[in-house]
Amino acid sequence: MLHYVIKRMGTMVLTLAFISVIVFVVIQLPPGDIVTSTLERMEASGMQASDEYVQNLRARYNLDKPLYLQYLNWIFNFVQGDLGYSYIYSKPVNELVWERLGYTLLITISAVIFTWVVAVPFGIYSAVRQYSIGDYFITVVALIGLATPNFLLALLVMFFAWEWFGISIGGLYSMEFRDQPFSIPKLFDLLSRLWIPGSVVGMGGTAVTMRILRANLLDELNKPYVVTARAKGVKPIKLIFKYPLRIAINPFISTLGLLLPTLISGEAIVSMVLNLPTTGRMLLQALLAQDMYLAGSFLMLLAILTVVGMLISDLVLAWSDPRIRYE
Amino acid sequence: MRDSIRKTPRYFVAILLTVLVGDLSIAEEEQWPEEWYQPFKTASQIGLTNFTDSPLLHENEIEHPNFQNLPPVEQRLPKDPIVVYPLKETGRHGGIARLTNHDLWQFFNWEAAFTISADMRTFFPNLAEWFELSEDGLTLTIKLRDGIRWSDGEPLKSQDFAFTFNDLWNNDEYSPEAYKIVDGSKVVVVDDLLFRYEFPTPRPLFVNFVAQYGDFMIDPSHYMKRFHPYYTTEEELDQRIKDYEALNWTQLVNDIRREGSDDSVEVPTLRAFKLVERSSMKRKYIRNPYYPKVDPEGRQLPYIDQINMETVENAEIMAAMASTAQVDFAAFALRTQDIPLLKLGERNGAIKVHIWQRLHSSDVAIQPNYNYDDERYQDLYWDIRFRAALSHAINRDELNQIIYFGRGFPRQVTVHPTSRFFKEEWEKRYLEYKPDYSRELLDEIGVIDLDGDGYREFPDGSRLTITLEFYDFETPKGITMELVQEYWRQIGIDLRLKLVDGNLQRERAVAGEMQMTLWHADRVTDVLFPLFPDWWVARSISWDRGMWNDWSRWYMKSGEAGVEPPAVMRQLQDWVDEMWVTMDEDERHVIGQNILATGSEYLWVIGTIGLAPHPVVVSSRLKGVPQKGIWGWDNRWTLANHPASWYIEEPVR
Amino acid sequence: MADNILEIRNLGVRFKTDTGVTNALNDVNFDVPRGKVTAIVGESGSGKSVTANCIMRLLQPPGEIVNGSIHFNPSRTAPFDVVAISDRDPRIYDLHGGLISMVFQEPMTALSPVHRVGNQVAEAILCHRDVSKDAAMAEAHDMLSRVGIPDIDTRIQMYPFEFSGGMRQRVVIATALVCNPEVLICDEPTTALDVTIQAEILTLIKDLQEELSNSIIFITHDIGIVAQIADYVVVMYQGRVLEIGTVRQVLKDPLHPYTKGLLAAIPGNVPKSVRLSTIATAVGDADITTPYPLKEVGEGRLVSLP
Amino acid sequence: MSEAVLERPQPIALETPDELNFLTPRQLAWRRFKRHRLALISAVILIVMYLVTGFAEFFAPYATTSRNVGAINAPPMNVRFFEHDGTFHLRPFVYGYDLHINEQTWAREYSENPEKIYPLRFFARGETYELWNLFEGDIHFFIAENDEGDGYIHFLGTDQLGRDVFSRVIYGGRISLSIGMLGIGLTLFLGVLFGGFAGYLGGWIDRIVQRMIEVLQSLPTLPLWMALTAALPAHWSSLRIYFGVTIILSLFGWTALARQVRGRFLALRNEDFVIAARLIGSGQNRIIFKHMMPSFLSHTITTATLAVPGVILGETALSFLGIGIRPPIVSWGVLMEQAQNYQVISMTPWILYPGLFVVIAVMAFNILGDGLRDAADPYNMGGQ
Repeated sequence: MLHYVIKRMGTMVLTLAFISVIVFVVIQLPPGDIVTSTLERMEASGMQASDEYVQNLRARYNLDKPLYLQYLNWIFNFVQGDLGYSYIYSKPVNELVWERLGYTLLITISAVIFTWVVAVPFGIYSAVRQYSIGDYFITVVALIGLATPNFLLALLVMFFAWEWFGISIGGLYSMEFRDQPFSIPKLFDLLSRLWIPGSVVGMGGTAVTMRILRANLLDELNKPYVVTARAKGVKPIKLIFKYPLRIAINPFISTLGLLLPTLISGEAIVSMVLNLPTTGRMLLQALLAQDMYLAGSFLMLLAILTVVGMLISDLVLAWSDPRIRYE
Repeated sequence: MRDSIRKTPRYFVAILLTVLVGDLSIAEEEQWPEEWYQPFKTASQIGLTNFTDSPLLHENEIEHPNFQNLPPVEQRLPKDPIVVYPLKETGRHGGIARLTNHDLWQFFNWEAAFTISADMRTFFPNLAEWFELSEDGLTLTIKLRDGIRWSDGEPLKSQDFAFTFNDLWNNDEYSPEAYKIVDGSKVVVVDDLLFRYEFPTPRPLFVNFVAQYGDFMIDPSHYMKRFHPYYTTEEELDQRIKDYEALNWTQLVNDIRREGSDDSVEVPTLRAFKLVERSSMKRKYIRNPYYPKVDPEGRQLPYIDQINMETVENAEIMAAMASTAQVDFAAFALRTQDIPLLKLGERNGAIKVHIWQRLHSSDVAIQPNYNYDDERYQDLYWDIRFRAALSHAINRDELNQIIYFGRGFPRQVTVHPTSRFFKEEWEKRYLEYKPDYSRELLDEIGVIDLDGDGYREFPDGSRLTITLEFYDFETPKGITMELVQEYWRQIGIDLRLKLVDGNLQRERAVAGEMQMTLWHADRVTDVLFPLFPDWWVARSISWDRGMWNDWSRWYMKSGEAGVEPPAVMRQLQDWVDEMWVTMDEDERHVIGQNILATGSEYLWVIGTIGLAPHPVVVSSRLKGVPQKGIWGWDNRWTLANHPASWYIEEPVR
Repeated sequence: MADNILEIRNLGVRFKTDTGVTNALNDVNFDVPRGKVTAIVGESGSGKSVTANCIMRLLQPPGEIVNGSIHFNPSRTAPFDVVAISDRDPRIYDLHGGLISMVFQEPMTALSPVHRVGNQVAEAILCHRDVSKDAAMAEAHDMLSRVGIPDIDTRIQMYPFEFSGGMRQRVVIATALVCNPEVLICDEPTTALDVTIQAEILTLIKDLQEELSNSIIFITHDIGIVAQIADYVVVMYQGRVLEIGTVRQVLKDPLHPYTKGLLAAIPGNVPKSVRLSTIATAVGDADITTPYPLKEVGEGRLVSLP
Repeated sequence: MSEAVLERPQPIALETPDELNFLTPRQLAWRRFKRHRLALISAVILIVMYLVTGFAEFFAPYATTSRNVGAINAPPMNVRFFEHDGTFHLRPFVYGYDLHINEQTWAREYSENPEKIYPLRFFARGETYELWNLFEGDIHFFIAENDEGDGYIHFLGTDQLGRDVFSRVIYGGRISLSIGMLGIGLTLFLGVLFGGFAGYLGGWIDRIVQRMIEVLQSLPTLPLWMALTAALPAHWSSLRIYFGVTIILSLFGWTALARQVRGRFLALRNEDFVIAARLIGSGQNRIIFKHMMPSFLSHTITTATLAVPGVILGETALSFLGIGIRPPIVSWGVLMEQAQNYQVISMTPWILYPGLFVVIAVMAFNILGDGLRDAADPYNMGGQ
């Protein structure tokens, strides 16, 4: 197991290295940089920046170096926790991203929990009672859930909450708690509201995992070892839980890992619709304003979140499926 | 005293009417108090001697140095407190107002040396007791009211004005390029309460500047000096910069002044509310315990105890928040199209939707970039027939119907009707919808659809496309441009729209990189038009304009940089110079009208709909906000309505 | 008649699908004598496994038993008709693994990949007897040693994929025998194994049968194995029984043309030149498809001929 | 991930042997596909959608930019056969709107005007158009017009500029659906290219491609799409933006396909008939194209079909955020941009209709892909 963990961590670092290159390239794509924009502003106000000044400025942001050195510098600082400087907010990126990233994580986790809590029982039901009315109903709901864009779902949830209950569900806290300092009741309030973004973000993934679980379970149900177990005299309920489910859950776990990018993507857009203080809106703003350190940090941190999430899911999988850790 | 007694029966009737008939009948008759059109009275003038303050300051422990060991209210108020007359009846202390970042500025009650009358033409002393412009226009002398204090109890002094003006605005590092109105001037302190601005050339319009912009011209020097290299050692300063992770001292000072830094919580203020807590998503303000204004019954203002501000990045949802009464005051980020939605929210009684009028001469002022780095565009834009063709192709009546419920006014960009400079003919020029005429004009210029794809080509045969980049905020810009795009398509102009973020707009406008851009045309009243006639003359570079940066630069650098503008523009620039220095009111009037007339003839920018309805949403518990008002930057939106006199009925707790 | 532990009478099974109905078993009749090895021989699709599944009540939809009976006469409990009891009858669970066990063709997939070997063997005990987990593990340990697993103390904690095919089949056999069933059904238990391993497993089954003296139904298509292991032979073809007899009778003196063909197709029984001869060529023109009822031609010797 | 989603019907237990013998794999696949009724329906729906949006100029009664100024944010119309007083018309008709702007609420209130009866006319002359910018015409599938030549029909209502939502949904579908197709074409190309090379050549190429796939699959796509689309130059025409968005969407989408192609290649490499082909001396290309290609083409098509929804949803999300397709070109996402908050929806719920079509199209693709997978895979009953 330890060997597997080390191997898997190594892969993760390598993956992250690749990703950091991609992110760096992406944030370099828009024309202009912080120095050209500073200079433009200076020139516009009639100042002639001396060559020395320009060079100093470029040196400060390492823009005088070749691109690969800029990259190395960026990633080196990034690893050390220096995320750079956001020039639209005139603040270190560090001050801006962490709280938001925390909420993103919170919502993504609640989406994962939602996915599990819904997908497992309904997936089992659907497989065991294949072709029953319930199975068809679940299938249809899942198909619709899968086909509905996240933001549309978020809009609809908000809309119906408003139409039917007259409540406004934007934001992470209810009205009376918005201005309160953090406290236990406020935490409960947060938790009681989290399920909305959580379920909206998790909906598509839930549909996917439910169908996968069902398909896996159906496959497994016909496997010889199930018949063996039945022939051994294992009773039906135990039979499903101990054997096919136990095995069907493995691809399911890896699916959850693969779902993470989707969930985080979904979170980005859903939080914009629901006006949650997470990464989505600020990332969009940073991208539109070409604030490259801010945008780059968000992209990179979201990628790290995803990759670490996948790592965890792989480790859980290895723990659950001996075949993997013995490979 | 006499005034308030005289008023009492009227208030009584008003209240009675409210009870009997409901609000609507009042809405018809609501008048702004006469006092809003007059210089402030003081307590002694109306015989006020007893003053009260909010129980909050006695009953609650507020964890902020400014609120510790407060002396009694009489000692916190100036020697002769300023009296503010509320819209109708006087209010009561208490309550927490919920706001978003968008509407904070409308709630602050900015405090400058002078203030603007409700008529948007005249200026009154505010923090100043009196001011006097010398006859030669070379000095502006200001006497401060005695005993005004910062929120930390320190007295307001002439030195606070001197600090901002001499040490920041005239510091090459802090302001690489000083405002032209500031250039070469300085503050001379006579004593703690008396000082004067001294100018190298006559600056009569400096009064307008102080009245509109003056709140940015004062800093608590006793506090701010610690961040300034003149007053602190290099090591200390470097350490502070490090502590705040700032780039340099100018940025640090800037952040603090904009409340963008954690340290801003410590900085004393003159405004009605003092920032006491700040995070990236939230801010908390408490009433300024040293605020120098009182109501006619001696209550220290503001009425409201506290503001809780929440950052809402997505301006789109402001309408939703406002209509569900999640905030007590919302207006800045609301759009005309939102009105029915807001009115829907009004039905359940939690909010009131007031319809104000924007002072913007046009909600969308389309600006061709005359200095765009491509001669084909320069030539085309410079041709008045081209601009006329674009303008005549816009169906403004349809725009008005679709976006403004028919309640806006099709207008070109000229001054506000309240202005002394106003002439009706200027707003009507090139206004009619005549697409056929537009096509004729374009054919005449030689931009013709050569390849038959429905879009015109440049005379040299290359494809004519216009990319218009803009920041869709405040007024209905996006929806207007979507329609304009279609109108122009019908005359064969391929307009491409690109939404940009505010910061990118700034960057690209200032760099002059946009082929075309737009903003709404404010700075059109007598407060700001003579000072900043930017829609008609190339004289400065800013983020909301992308028309003529090279010409402006030429003007700003007296011909040493930029590109020499055409003769007519040089004439206009000369006129502006004259308008700025003349001490003769009539001459200024003539020059101003010349500028506007030329602007009207040349159609520098293309207007659409102006003086449009603007929704101002007020929660039903917030009182004192007028039902009709003039909305815009020129009059600082609400300044004439004294936000400090707004109050919350039935304050929480 | 002799002491039969199973008597299968007129067993009919059909599969109902969208495309139509297929009769998988038609009027199958044979007996399984107690304490003996009965081999069912036939090619793929002849109904051997379906028959086994019927005996175990493991037949899954869309397959269904349409008629007939399987009279089970165990020594430990009262006799009953396997076909007649309902799905919820607790006797089903006695049947599964307790009274009758089954060894499957694919040792690779017949064991759960995610459970340890010992656990899987012991589970059979826990299903049928009220003993502690430890006791069950001890018995599993014992049983695994009897089927010849070396180094059991470590192996018992291992996962099936760490075992070779032969070892896995030993585990499957251990699982099947751990509750000492009265009938052991071996459904082609050696087909998936190497030839050398095949022999070992066959020997193991034979030895254990002698030791435990239970009855075995041995399903195979390999006549050679039949000769090695069986006492009685049942020949099946297309869901019908064609011939029944002792192993000596059937192999030495086949009566049905199909059986003759089957024997002729065994490699080595014919000259090298016709090595690729098939059942079909061996059967030649003889009619093997007409479903004649079985007729008795001697003591326990039946054949489906006109 | 997404390909393992849908229902696969129970394998057909027994075919009569002779039938099996005479069917080619293609016939077999078709037989199986026909049996998947939902997939068949989905295919029909999609064909209709592509046809209608392909001939949008004909099927849409109005152009995307045509405005009915008298009907801003007007609600959907009912198509009727009976007048209010019960008079029956054989030809269906709609009632025109009566607009009243409420002085109190500023709301545009629409009511049916029983005086204004606009009968539907099929294959009638209406607005002129240029089909695909090539053929001029003015015949529309239907319009509503009375004998005086007045009339309009908005049976999905109008938007804030008075444009017909139904027409815009059709034109928007043209963009959204074609982006799905185009994007998948690119995805297919990239996937087969990378997957094929990796699977067939193996070795270090395989390892690099594998790593690339892993990296791309662990990236949250939407933020990256956002980053890339936000970087598309301002001066690009809407059409170029359209292609740009398409390319960006497929840039990250090819991984699943490449994985599958690689897997098939690896498996096929060792399959008997390929080895046989190699033994008899077929050249490499010949091996790939003659023997290996057909065998996994069906799987590839299936995976591709199941990947279309991702592209459609991606476009929709980006356009909804205002950074995807730009007006005047409309897509389903662009159409929903207006619906940024729930109260706009509560006032004009019909502007969400494009969303309904997104859901239908995506569902249809999912079900169709599922049906195709079952059909393509007659022997492999279980497993992924």
